[in-house]
Parts: sequence; structure tokens; C-alpha cells
Amino acid sequence: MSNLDDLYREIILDHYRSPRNRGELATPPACRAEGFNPLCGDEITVFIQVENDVLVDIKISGHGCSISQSSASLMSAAVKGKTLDQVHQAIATFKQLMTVHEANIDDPEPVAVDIRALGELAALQGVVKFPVRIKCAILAWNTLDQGLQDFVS
Amino acid sequence: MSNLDDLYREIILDHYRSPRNRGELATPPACRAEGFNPLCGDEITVFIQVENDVLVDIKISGHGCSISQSSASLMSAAVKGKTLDQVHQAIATFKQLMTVHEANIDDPEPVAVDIRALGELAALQGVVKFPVRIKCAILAWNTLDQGLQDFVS
Amino acid sequence: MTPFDPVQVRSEIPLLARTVHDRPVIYLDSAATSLTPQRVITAMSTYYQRSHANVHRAVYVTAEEATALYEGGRRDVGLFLGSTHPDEEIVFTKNATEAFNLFAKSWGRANLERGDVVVLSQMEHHANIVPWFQLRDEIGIEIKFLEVTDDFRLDLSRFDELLEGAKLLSITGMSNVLGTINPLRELTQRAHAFGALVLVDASQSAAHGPTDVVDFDVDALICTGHKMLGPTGIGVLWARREILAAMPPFLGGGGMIADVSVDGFTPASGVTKFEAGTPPIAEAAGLGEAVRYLRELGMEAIATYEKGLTDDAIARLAHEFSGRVRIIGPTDGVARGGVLSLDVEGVHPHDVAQVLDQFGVCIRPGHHCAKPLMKRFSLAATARVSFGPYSLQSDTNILIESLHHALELFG
Amino acid sequence: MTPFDPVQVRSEIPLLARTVHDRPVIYLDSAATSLTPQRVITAMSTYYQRSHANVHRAVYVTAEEATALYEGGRRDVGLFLGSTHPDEEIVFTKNATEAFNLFAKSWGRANLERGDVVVLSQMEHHANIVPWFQLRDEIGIEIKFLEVTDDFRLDLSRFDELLEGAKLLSITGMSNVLGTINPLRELTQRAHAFGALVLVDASQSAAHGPTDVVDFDVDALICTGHKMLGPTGIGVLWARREILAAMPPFLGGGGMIADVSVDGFTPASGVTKFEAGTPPIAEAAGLGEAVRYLRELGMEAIATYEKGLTDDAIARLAHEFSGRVRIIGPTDGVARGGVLSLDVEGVHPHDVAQVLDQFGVCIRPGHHCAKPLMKRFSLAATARVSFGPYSLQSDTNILIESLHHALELFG
Ligand SMILES: Cc1ncc(COP(=O)(O)O)c(C=O)c1O
Ligand SMILES: Cc1ncc(COP(=O)(O)O)c(C=O)c1O
Repeated sequence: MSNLDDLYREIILDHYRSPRNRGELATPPACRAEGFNPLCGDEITVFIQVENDVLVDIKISGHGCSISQSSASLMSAAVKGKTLDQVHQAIATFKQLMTVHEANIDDPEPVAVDIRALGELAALQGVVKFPVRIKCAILAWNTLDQGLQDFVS
Repeated sequence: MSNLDDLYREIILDHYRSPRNRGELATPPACRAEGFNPLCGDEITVFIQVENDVLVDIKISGHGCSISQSSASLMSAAVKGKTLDQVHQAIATFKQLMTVHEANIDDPEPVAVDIRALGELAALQGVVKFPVRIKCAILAWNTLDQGLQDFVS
Repeated sequence: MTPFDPVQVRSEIPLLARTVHDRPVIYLDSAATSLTPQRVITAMSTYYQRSHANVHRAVYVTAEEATALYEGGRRDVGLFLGSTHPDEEIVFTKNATEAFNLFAKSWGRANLERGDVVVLSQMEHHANIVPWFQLRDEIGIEIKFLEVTDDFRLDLSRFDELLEGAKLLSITGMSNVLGTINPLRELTQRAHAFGALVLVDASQSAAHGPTDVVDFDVDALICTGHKMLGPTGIGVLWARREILAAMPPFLGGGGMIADVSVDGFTPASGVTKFEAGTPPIAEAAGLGEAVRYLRELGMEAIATYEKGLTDDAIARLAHEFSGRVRIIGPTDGVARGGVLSLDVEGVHPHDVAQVLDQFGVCIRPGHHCAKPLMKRFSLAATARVSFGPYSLQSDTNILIESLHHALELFG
Repeated sequence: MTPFDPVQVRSEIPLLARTVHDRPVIYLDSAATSLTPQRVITAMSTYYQRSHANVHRAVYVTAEEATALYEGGRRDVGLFLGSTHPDEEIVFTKNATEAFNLFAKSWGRANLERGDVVVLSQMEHHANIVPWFQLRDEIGIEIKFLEVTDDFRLDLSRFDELLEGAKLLSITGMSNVLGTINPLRELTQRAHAFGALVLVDASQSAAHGPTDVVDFDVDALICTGHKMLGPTGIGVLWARREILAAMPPFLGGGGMIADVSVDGFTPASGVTKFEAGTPPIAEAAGLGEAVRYLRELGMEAIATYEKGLTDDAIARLAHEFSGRVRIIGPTDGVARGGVLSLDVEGVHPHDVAQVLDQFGVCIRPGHHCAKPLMKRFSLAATARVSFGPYSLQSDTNILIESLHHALELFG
């Protein structure tokens, strides 16, 4: 079951069992964005509050598998209190982590990313070996991205 | 080429080259019926004139392959001047001749019909060995059938 | 008839010889698609190797053979469904979904008007829902849903109320989520009394028990090749010939016309009218072989065998997990097929399926294209286990072992 | 690249080893459907034997493989057509005909109104005519036809007049009756100048010469698996991603939705929106293999080779029959493909084909689903000969021998 251990790292299970920043924020002042993965039914709502270009608060609600839920929880911990630039940087890095070179679809290798910059998020690295689950891992991030865009406009 | 000889009997080629009863009849008093075979583009128009339950005249126009044309010509010769009962009888007999038992689709055998009753029409017997051509052979007969039905109503 | 022998069936299915993660494949996803016997694969290969040609309009030998294979497939499927006039009643589509679209849009546009009612059920697959919504958005029909009871049966208490004035009842023979088998004969009788036609979704039931359109007394029925040991790329619409004959064409193109000019077109008659373009020829040859094989196995025998597997699995899941693994569907063994949707305590279906995969166990997580049903039971997804005639009781052993592992990992 | 070797190609095609009437098969019906290389057949068998599962929504190994094969087929077909974003631009349908219906009805309903003009040509296949008539009957668009000159070319003299105010030019890349190849780049440029989009029917051209949607500068393009050395049961719609993204769904059902409730549905985004139900999975694996093979052979090399065959056949038919066998199509060898429609003096095409069959020669008589074109030339049918990359000059020998026989028999 060594493969499974790659996917279900202890940190992931921990964030799945005890998700951080769970809940809702009043809108307004906060913004909300919804994301869902029609293929497996994962649904996520991200509430963000931005002040002076800083993401001062973030809450997550919704439901889904351990990967989508833990990714959302890890994300919330990683971006809360960060400047918008830093948040965008984190989104970009995470998406890169989840990129599988199409040429290597049979034997996916993560793209070289600065793992240290990721902190706990690096635990999600094993997901790329399970291409179908990438959609789960990335859902929260796409939703956050969407929320930030809505906020700007 | 023995197979081909079965299909293209001399009588058939003769009726194809020199079709009998070709032309049109004024309507009314005559009736007309059109038939066509969408799969190969054969088109036929049958003009019939019925008096006192006798098919006193029949003319054929249209175009098509040697089988549909010769079958129409042979038909016109066979039914002209006959009582409607006799005509219906001929149609039924001919259709039976063209019936392939589905169970024998790979090795079609004509159904037992009274060949002597058919006269020259028996020349078309070889067609059943070429299932795709049955539609050609039967076109004129179905059209005549249709014309008689229209006449009655 | 020789007694039903699953080991013999398995020996004909190449995929079952395969291993994944160094373990044999335990295929428990037949509700999504069934495994393919070698003879079905061979029927298609042989078509391509010996008789590949386009059908109709040709006189050469291989084209005649191709036509005979295609039309032979139609007759075999007709025989399998109990059609009395297969040549005039069986339409081949690309899958069940196209067949529903064809019926909804061709029959629907011709026979329904604004305000007319079509009755579905809450346990329908999206294939039997979305085309009706599309038609509603286009012409303004009304769609009503028979509900599902708390014990996963069709709720017939409001049947008469819903059917009053309805033109059509379109309903599944067997739920692809719950496994529930609906009482078709009763439904048909009651719907006919209201003057409604009955269309049945036999996608799930066709390969797992007898289907007889005359006996069911239905008006139309749809199934799909790849769930009947047949290939992908082919579906089936059966409808009574008077109904089909009166329906306008659906897709336009070659083959479905009697004539075309620069001014317009005249449709062909018969089933041809609904088969625009080059049809699924190899697929019809494959499906023909599949239904011949199913008939050889015996549909009653398959139903009995799969009922045994299902009853056993229900009992053992209850015994092993005492409530931590819940079955979303009837558990009394009555009027249900071999589809078991599981709700595993604390483990998301996606994760269940992921853990099971490591044991070679193939199941499907998700909403199974039945979102209204999922909403009815406030579920986002289930982990669905489903049997086929090649399944074994020992498959359930490995299923149980791997479920234990999932519970442990997430416990 | 190794030089083009038809004998090598032939060795990969099992059907060519076959005899009929004790003679080798001389296959001259590639315009109806192409012969299938063993590696394409094997790609499909292997899918059924090793990786048969439904796509998407699954996490187990064989289902992941099935998804990779299906999506890989999409990418390979995209590459073959020159698509820059295959994942967002390639839609799989059941055949070219469904693709035309999809485009006409989805794009058409969303973008056309009563009175809007769609321009076709007189040399279109019914697949590119009937769906437009259906749309006309539904919403009242106007359909205009570019005519065909006496020397079998598109008549461009009234092009500007017809295109004035038109929303779409939908036209074939190559006529399946005349063999005429249309000047796509010129047509596109001129149509775009009027603000019309251009949809191309590449059903005939795709397997016989290079296709590059970027280079052609077209907006949408359709082709069909079984004419590209691929399987039956699969067709392809390519369209620029902005166009596809803005199109509403066509068939409704599973897979094409984002959400469904008892009140309505929300369509999915991307190409998924157009792929309702279980898609042609084995067929996509087979078509992927077919286009990889075609690319290996080289589309330029195939075009050059088939041009040689065609020029030779045109010259020899003229020489042998001095007018008794007329070619309905351009005979100067310029801008034409390997399709030769014959009009044999005094012998109906159906009879020509019947006689030729006895020599093992496979050709197709009929209107070839191009009735407006047949009417233009006052023909009911032609006897159509068509080449593929596996055809040989010696095939033409036997064709000529058997044509002599037909002329004799009916002479
Ligand atoms: C030019 C052309 N367009 C469209 C089609 C339709 O293709 P299909 O029958 O695969 O839908 C064909 C072939 O029949 C064709 O030759
Ligand atoms: C009950 C039911 N109906 C319809 C379908 C649709 O079948 P297909 O995907 O082959 O169109 C399915 C399977 O997906 C099903 O389970």
C-alpha cells in the first residue's frame, strides 16, 4: 500500500479530520466564491476578506473527499494574513506543483517547484501520481483564484 | 461468371434493351403511381387503365438498373389485359418468388412457387441470389400494387 | 441448458486475467460498463478484417456481408428484447443517451404541446431527465417527478395525481444507484389507464434479467450496448412500430432521406429515418454477438445468480461492519438488482474507491448521473459496487477486506 | 521519413488478404469507408481486453487507462488536424453526420435568426444539407447554394452576391462524387471578408492529404473516423475554442452537465458539454491509432501517391474506352482527389457494380448522398471508383478488364 501512503500523508489526513478555517464570513464585507467538481460532486465555498491588499480572513465551507478538503484547509492556513501578491504567488506555485507534463502522462513527474516555499502544502505532492485526484486538490485554489478576481472587479 | 449469368438471363437483357409498354397514359382516365428506391435512385411511374375490373392498359416510365427496368417490362407484359384478380394473383406470386427466408439469408433459396404460372417472369428467379437486387426487381410490382389501391379508393 | 457457470463466463473475458498493483482485477463496476467477452471482441475484429464496408447501397460481397451483419445485429437485439418486428422497431443510436434525446425530441416535438405533462421519477439517470428539460425549455411542457420513499422504492401514493392528463411516463426499469427494480407491468397498466405512453430505461436491467417488451406491455424501451457485454458506441431504441412510423426524423443527413433537392428533403420511412450517416456497423456486429451470448447464458439464470451474489453481499456487509457501511438502497433482497451504493462512515466515496483500487477492486464513486436522487437523500456521492454475470462471491471477500482497510486509514 | 510504400501499407490491412468469388479483393470504395489496418483493430481489442472501463469519474487503474486512451485519442486527432488546443476544440460525435447536426443546431440556434443566410454548395453531401433544411424549417433561415460549373468546379462567379450578409459558409473540402478539391484558403478569406464563418466538411479529404485548420484559417471542420482508416461509430467536430465555448449543448444527458435538480440543469463547460452519455471510447482509441499511422505515412506522401494513381487511371480510362466511359468530375488532374465517378455507356451504375463484383472489384453505385449534385448533372446515379493509400496501379488493370466485360454484356 506504499502508493496510498504517498497520497494520504499524515498531514493530509489531519487536515481532513480537523479542517482549519472552516465556516463562513458575512458577505459583505467578505466576498464568496463557489467551486465544484462536476465529476465527483465536490463542492467548496471560499469566503475571503481583503483589506489594504492583505487577505485578512478566509473561511471554507462545502464538502468533498479528503484530498479536496485537506487541500482547502492547507490552502487557508497558507494564505491567511498574506498580501495579495503572496497569495497569487502561492496559487501559481501550487498549480505548478499539480501540473503533469502531458508527455509523461503514463509516468507523471511533478514539475520542479521550490518545495521549501510550500511548507505543509508539499504534503500534497503525492497527488500528481493520481492524475484523477489533481482536480480534487486544485478545486479550492481555483475557487480562491476566482474569488480574488471577483473581488478586483 | 456463372453467377452473373443467373442474374442477367437473356430475357432480362432483352427486356432491358427493348422495354415493353414504355410510355405514359393520359390521367384521367388512367391512374398513375410512382415508386422509387431511395438506396439506388431507381424511379418508376406506372400508368394503369382499368375498365370493368380488367387492366386494359399499362405503361411504364422512369429509369433504373437492368433489373428494375426489365422487371417492370416483364410485369407490364404479364398483367396487361388481365382481370384485377389475376393481376393481384400475379403480384402475390411475384412477391413470393422474391422472398428470401431470413433463416437462409446466407444461402438464399427461393420459396416454392409455381414457376410455370410465371411464364417469362421466371427469368427473374436468379435475383434472389443477389439480395440487394431484390429491391430493384420488386419496385415496379410495389408501385403497381400501390396504383391499384389508389384506383380502388 | 447447461447450468449457469460463472467460472466459464470468466474464462471468456480477457480483462479478468489482468492484474493491477500486483493483484487480480476485482471488477465491481458493471453498472458503469460491463466487461467484454472475447467472442464479442472477435466479432468486431472479424468485421474489420473480413467484411469492413459501408452498409446499404452496395452490391459487392463484403458490403453485402457488412449489411447482413448490421441488420443481423438489429434482428438479434430485437429478439433479445422480445420485439415482434425488429426490422421496423429497433433503432441503433450511439448510446442510450442519444436514444433518449431522439425520443424526447422527435416524439416529443410531434406529440407534446405547451403544458403537456411528462412524468419521470426521482431515481432517473440524467439521460432520462436532461433531454426532457431541454424540451421543456423549448416548447414549454411540464415535467413531474414520482418521488422515492425512505426505503428506496418508487413512491406510488401520488401516482394517479401525477399521471392525470400526462402524455408519457418515462421511467427506469432499475435504478443505477439504488438497485431498485420498478414494477413495470403495474406501472404500465396504470399509466395506460390514463392514456399515457410508457418509455422504459432498461440501461441497467437489460443485461441482468429477462426483458420482454410485449410482456412488459411498454411502448418504448432504451438500452445501451456497453452495459450488455457489448461495445461502446451503440445504443438501442425500441418502440412499437406505429409509434416509430409516426415520429419525424431526428438527426438529418445521408441514409435517412427519400429525396433531397436544393429546396428541401423528404425523409425515408422505417427505422432508416432515424439512422442518419454511417451507422455503428462494427458495434452492431459486436452487440449482436453479445446478446446472442446473453441468451445462451439465459437471462433468468443470470438474474438468479446475481441475486445470490447480492443477497450474500448485503448480509455480509451488515454482519462485518455493523452499521459503519450503510447501503443506500433496498436491503430486503426483494425487487432489486446487483447494484450496491455504499456510504462508508467517515470516508468519502472518492477515498473509498482510491483505497479499494490498491486491492485491485474496481468500484465507482460519485453521483452516478443521478443528482436529483442524490439530493433526495442529501448525499453528494456514494461508493457504488455492482455485479455482473462474471462476478464471484469471493469478490465480496476482497471488497470487505479492502473496506476494512479504508475504515482503518480514515478512522 | 521512409519513402511511401503501398505494399507495406497493404501488408498491414487484413481485408486485402481476402478473396471473393475466388479472386483477390480489389477495394475501390475508400470514399465510402476506408480499410482498417491491423494496428487500429488491435488498439480497440486491447482496450476491451485490458482497459475496458467507463471514462471519467473513476479512480481505479483500468478506468484511468480508459480515460487516458479516450483523451489521448482527442489529442492525437487534434494534432492531426492542426488544432492548437485539442482539449478544448475537439468534440467526438458518432459520425460526421452527427457533427453537422450538432453544429447546425447548437451554433445555428444560438447564432441565427429568421432570414439569416447560410451558404452551402451544390456539391455537398446530404450530411451538410439536411441539418440546415431542418434548421430552416424550424427557425426560418435562408439557404443558398454555390453552383457547380459544367467542368465540375465550384462556380465562384456569384460568390460575393451569395455571401453578402451571410452568417456561415459550410462547404466541403473535397466532393465525394466529383473528386473536386475546393480552394479552402481562398474561400475562407473571401467569406471572412463578408463576416461569415466557415465550416468545412473534411470527411473526404482528411485521409488523403494534409489538413491544418490554422493554415486553412477555417472556423470549424468536421471529419469521420471510418473514412480515416479508423473505426465506425466516431466522428469529429473541430471548432475554434471561442466558438465552441459560446455554443449551447446539443444532446442532453450524463456527462454534459454541471448540475441537475428536479427543476432544471446547468451545462458543463468545455467540450464535455457536447459529449452526452458514454462516449465512443474504444473508437477514440482506434481513431487515435489511425491518425498516428496516417501521420507516420505522411499526408503529403499519401496525397502525392494517390494523385499518381488517379492521373494514371484517368488517362487509361480515356485511352481504353474512348468516350464510352465518362468521368463525372475534373479530368485535368488539377485540384482533385482519387474519386472517379463513372458513367458507363448503356450500363446502369448498379449493373456496372454488379459485374465488377464478380471480378472482386468493389465500387459503389448510387447517388452517394449528393442528390442536388446528381440533379445538377441530370444523373440518377454514378459508378464511383475511389482510391486509398493501399490502392495499386494494378487495381486499375482489373477495373478496366471488368468494365470491358460490363460493356460487352450490355452492349
Ligand atoms: C463529403 C462527405 N460528408 C459527410 C459524410 C458523412 O459521413 P458519415 O456517414 O460518417 O456521417 C460523407 C460520407 O458518407 C461524405 O463523403
Ligand atoms: C439507468 C441509466 N440510464 C441511462 C444511462 C446512459 O447510458 P449511456 O451512457 O450509454 O448513454 C445509464 C448509464 O450511464 C444508466 O445507468
